[in-house]
Amino acid sequence: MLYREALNKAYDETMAKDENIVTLGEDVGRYGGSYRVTEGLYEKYGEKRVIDTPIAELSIVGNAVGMAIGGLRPVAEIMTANFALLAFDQIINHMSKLRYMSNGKLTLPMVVRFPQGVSRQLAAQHSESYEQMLCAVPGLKVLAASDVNYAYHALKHAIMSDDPFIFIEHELLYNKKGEVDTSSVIDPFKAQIRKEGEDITIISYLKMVDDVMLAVERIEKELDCTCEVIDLCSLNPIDYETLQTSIEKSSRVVMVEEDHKTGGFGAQVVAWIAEELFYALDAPPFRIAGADVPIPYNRHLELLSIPTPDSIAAQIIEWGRKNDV
Amino acid sequence: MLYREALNKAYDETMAKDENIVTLGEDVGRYGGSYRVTEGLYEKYGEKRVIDTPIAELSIVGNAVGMAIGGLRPVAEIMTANFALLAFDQIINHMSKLRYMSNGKLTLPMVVRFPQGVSRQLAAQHSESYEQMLCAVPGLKVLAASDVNYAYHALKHAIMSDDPFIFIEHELLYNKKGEVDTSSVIDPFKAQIRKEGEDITIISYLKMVDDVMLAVERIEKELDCTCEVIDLCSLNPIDYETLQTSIEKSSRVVMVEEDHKTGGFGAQVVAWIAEELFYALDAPPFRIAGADVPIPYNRHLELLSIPTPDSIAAQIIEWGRKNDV
Amino acid sequence: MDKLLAKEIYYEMFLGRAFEYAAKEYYMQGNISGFLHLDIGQEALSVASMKAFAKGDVFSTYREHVMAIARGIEPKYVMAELFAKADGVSGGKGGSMHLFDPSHFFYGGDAIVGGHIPNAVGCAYARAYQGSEEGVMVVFGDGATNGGAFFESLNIAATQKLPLLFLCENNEYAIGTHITRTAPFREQAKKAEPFMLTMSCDGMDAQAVYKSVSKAKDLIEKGHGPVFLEAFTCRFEGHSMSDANAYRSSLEMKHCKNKDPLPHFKKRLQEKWLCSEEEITALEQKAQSVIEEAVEFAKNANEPEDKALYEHIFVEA
Amino acid sequence: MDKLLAKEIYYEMFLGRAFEYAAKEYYMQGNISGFLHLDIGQEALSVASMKAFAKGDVFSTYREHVMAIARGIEPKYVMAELFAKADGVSGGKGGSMHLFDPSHFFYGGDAIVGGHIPNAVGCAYARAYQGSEEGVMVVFGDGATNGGAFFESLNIAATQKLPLLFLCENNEYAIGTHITRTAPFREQAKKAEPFMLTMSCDGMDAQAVYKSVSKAKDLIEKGHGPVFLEAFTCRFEGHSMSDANAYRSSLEMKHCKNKDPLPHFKKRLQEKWLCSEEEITALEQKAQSVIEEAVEFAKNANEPEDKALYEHIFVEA
Ligand SMILES: Cc1ncc(C[n+]2csc(CCOP(=O)(O)OP(=O)(O)O)c2C)c(N)n1
Ligand SMILES: Cc1ncc(C[n+]2csc(CCOP(=O)(O)OP(=O)(O)O)c2C)c(N)n1
Ligand SMILES: [Mg+2]
Ligand SMILES: [Mg+2]
Repeated sequence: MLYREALNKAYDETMAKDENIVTLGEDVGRYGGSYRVTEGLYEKYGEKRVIDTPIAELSIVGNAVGMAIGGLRPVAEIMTANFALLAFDQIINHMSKLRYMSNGKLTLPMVVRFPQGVSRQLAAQHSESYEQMLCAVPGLKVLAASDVNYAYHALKHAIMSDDPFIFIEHELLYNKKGEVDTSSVIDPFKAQIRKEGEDITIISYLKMVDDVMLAVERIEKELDCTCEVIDLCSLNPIDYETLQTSIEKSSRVVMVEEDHKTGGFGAQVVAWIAEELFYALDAPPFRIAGADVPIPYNRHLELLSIPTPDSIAAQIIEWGRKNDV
Repeated sequence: MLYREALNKAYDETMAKDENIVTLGEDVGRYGGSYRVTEGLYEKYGEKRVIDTPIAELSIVGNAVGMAIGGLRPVAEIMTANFALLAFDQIINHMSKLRYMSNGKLTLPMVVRFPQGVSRQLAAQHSESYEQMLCAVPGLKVLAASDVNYAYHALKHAIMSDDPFIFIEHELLYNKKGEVDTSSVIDPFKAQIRKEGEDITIISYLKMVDDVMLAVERIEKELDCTCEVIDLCSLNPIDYETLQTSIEKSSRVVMVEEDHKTGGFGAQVVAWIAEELFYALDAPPFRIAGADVPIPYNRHLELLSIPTPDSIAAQIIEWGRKNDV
Repeated sequence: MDKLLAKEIYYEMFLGRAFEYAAKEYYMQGNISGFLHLDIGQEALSVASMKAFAKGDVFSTYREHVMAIARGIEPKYVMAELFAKADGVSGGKGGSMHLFDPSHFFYGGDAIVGGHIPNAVGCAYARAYQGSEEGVMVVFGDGATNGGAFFESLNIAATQKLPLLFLCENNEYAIGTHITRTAPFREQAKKAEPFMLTMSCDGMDAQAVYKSVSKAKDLIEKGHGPVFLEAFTCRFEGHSMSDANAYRSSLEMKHCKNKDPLPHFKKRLQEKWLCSEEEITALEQKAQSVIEEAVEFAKNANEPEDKALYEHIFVEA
Repeated sequence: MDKLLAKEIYYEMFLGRAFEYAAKEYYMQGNISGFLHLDIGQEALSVASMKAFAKGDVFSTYREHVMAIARGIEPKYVMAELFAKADGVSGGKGGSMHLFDPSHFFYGGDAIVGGHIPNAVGCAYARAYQGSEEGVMVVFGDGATNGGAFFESLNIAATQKLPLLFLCENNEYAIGTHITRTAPFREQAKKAEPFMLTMSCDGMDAQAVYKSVSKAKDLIEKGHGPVFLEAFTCRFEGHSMSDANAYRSSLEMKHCKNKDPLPHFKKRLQEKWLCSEEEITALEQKAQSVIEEAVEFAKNANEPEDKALYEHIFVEA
């Protein structure tokens, strides 16, 4: 099954069970969704539940908030993360705060989904990552789906939960293949160990997890060590426990993320580690992240602006040599 | 002179010299500005240069971008940081990227000013801080004015620069008193050492600098040490050099900020320190920040949600004892 | 409108004004803080619209005390909220600008100008989807009609033919800036004309407001699609307690106060519904004592506990 | 419109289409990537509007290759941009959606639907402030008229009486969604009616576009305030190269292509301006060879150097 099909399955199964669940967004209905995530839902659930909206992101999220207040369980799709900026007022001033400001009288069971990240030459207005901003907002739960099974389970969880969720996808993952295990549910807030190892803990999420996995063999060979690769999965809350266990074992940590390094999401993870696990570390923590530039159109520059399996391997090897791994 | 008067003086002196400078925002004209920063400018420079806008923050910034393209030097005021969320598309997709996307063909000499932070019981939709988000955006320079002299010089610099600036003020600082030294200019990108010391480097910015200064005596007495207090002033770029010199001397660092701890701006500073100055540290770095909650209206809860001189002192003393300061 | 209702409306306008004066007093004494936006002068609009729209959901702004009370939320819980007490409608965490009570279908206090309008659109969508008999009313000021959120909402509500009543309180000012400086005309209903039926009424006249809102409610609930109603009104105080109101001349203020809805409606009570001076005095006294009790309640109510800081962010841990 | 201009318009429409077909070809061959939005079918609108608005500033969208060329930017620099080369108008860093050339007063390619409209408003403000004789034109699709940025701009431009021409390219679609599903009517000019003079024209007819844009330009520059012009048009391809165009029936496409502006205008060239077959063929051949040269140029142009990654973020270090 493809990642986008797993998401579609999560929609389908939840919508079949609960008719309060509706979805809304640009081209999600008749068109089937620009990344085909909502394909077939319009035909199956009708235009009242699969709602084609105007190009009005503020309203997409703002209406979803109102639907949730009115008793529905909306799932909003924003076509690309950059456009979500138009809805930041609704996400941050309303979606994340109404429950608290009302002292729990309002409940907002809703999800805002969007793809993000550097795809292929979509340039600066279509290539960004905003988890660093959204994870700084109390009142939102933020999940980032890096594989097929997680995508399915986590989206289902988010749709069925009574809390407001941001659900981040990556544009390059939609056609990723994998199995969905429906025999058991998973805890979407738990980080997943993608590969066990002893000497370096590599933390990542979303598409970068795949790139790290592609880099690991070379790193292990060149540094003669083993790496533990952790997929954070939930970006807020962060499963610090899993990180701690791994870092206490390895004593060394690398954080790999795609977004710009300055102010990036990884800073929060590294800051926490520096504060809480300082005495467990044998080497300085190390962040590998995107360059502090808007994303350029040219493919070569674009690839220079973000981590790649090669650059991840090269940087970790260099860092490892410098720090006696 | 008051902080707001220093800002007003920066406006006045630059506007008198260059008629391309215009300012726009809600109530900035006839009304004189909701925090009186633009007082008197309307009378002096007229309604074409001091422009009362509708309540349309997206347009305030979006129009400023267009004015800058058209050859003016706009200074936009957003009444309160929370409302700037409505302009995040313009700030992030346009203001920060147009120069880069046009390969330098467009120049955007513009400033977006706003007050932020916890004032007094203004509740969740009027009390936030967004430097953590704006400093994650390549293409913006971000200054935070914590005192009168800096406010004057830094705003003048931002207005006269050809680059796009975010200029952050704090609602509780507008009536702060101080002297403006017009005999020399200052480099707005340089961090300022507010107090020298040997044993602990305390980094802060904006209003928290004052709160740290109020806490320092108690900390020094109880821990029998001296503290160096650094005001970052420029949040992007960060003057890492000044931080490094201080931390290499003190070997211990505390970061104090008002915004929510998770994903807060301080994470970037602490992550950088952990990566670059790891071997210089004798104790884990320590962040003191706001709670991860929307800001409540009740005064007691509100004060519990942010650092205060007392809580700063108490936390640093506790951390110091635990880490053998 | 029968006598009973007329008396009720007068009572609630009087109650609302007494509430606002009390709020002002306790703001000055320091029991209330933050931004406090008084509704004085606009009570006809706030009360009569709520009476006409007695059922259905209401989304309002930061200037919502009187509406909240007219909706049926007891004044003491509103006052306790202003006093930041745990017994306030929002547990002391929302304050004056954030009064919420879903049990009264009141999702009051949004403090982002125009920000609640898309929420009301979404709620109207939910009501249509659920086949509810009631519609939704969203209240906002003239200043909000210049923002993108408002326009997107007109367009979506019209496209989807939602049961939504847009009620614009046109008091001609957004803080200190007059509407004619930020919009090309005085009547903001014009902006809605391409999208839906528009109506207007004298917002200082409770009867006119009641009639117009009733008619509009009927239309939206009979499947006519959204309706825009503009009510012209006037606030007597500054924008909030932080505003000195210096931008309005004493002449303008005099003109404004001549339209005071309370004496106006009181006169009608006497002339049209033949209320006696005693009946009216009884109402006024009752209102006064309700507000006094509300203040007492608020003063004596409990402060939130420290742990409230971390409560009610999420449903699930 | 005289014969010279008519020939020029035909030439540029033909040039534009040849450019787009070449872009399509090299996209399929992998030389061009990202989102590529072709203007095929809409050339009359793109070319004639630029000819009529020859001076003044133009702000456009991501579907702007033909406009950029008609504005006077040489096709080779546009093609080189699509090929992501250093010699492209935006140094290879912008790509198809981000063509900028201030020397031609073209601030083309914004890829946030509606996001450039407030920028155009600001620029019009600057021009009015500077006492410029030229106004500003902002081009956007029907889909953009549902967004808040558009409405805020109508309101501000009207309030400030700015020299701004709103040109709406109504091709009835926003990607795969028909305008009637997201707005309550087909004619988006209705939304502007409360604010300003509105006009409409057949966007498939270069002469009609030229006439309407000229008239609107004249009005805005004579102090009449902003004008809204809606041009009805039709795109022949999918929304971008990533869109299979499956939502339009072959009948709809046939109807659409029957309005092809090129043969239509060619016929008029022959009938009204008595152009000979040879004259026309010469224009077409010239256009073809310009595009061939543009492709050659783009192929052979230099890649940006690595250091370009960090260049032109700021003016000051
Ligand atoms: C998005 C946003 N921008 C600015 C403000 C600051 N502000 C609060 S009320 C107000 C004026 C609103 O005027 P209007 O809508 O006419 O309502 P009124 O207060 O007159 O009832 C402004 C500018 C805000 N709260 N939200
Ligand atoms: C704010 C925003 N939302 C969504 C998109 C994705 N998107 C790109 S073009 C488009 C359709 C635009 O339609 P229209 O304005 O009619 O222009 P057309 O492409 O038909 O010329 C959409 C939804 C975007 N680029 N920006
Ligand atoms: Mg008003
Ligand atoms: Mg279109």
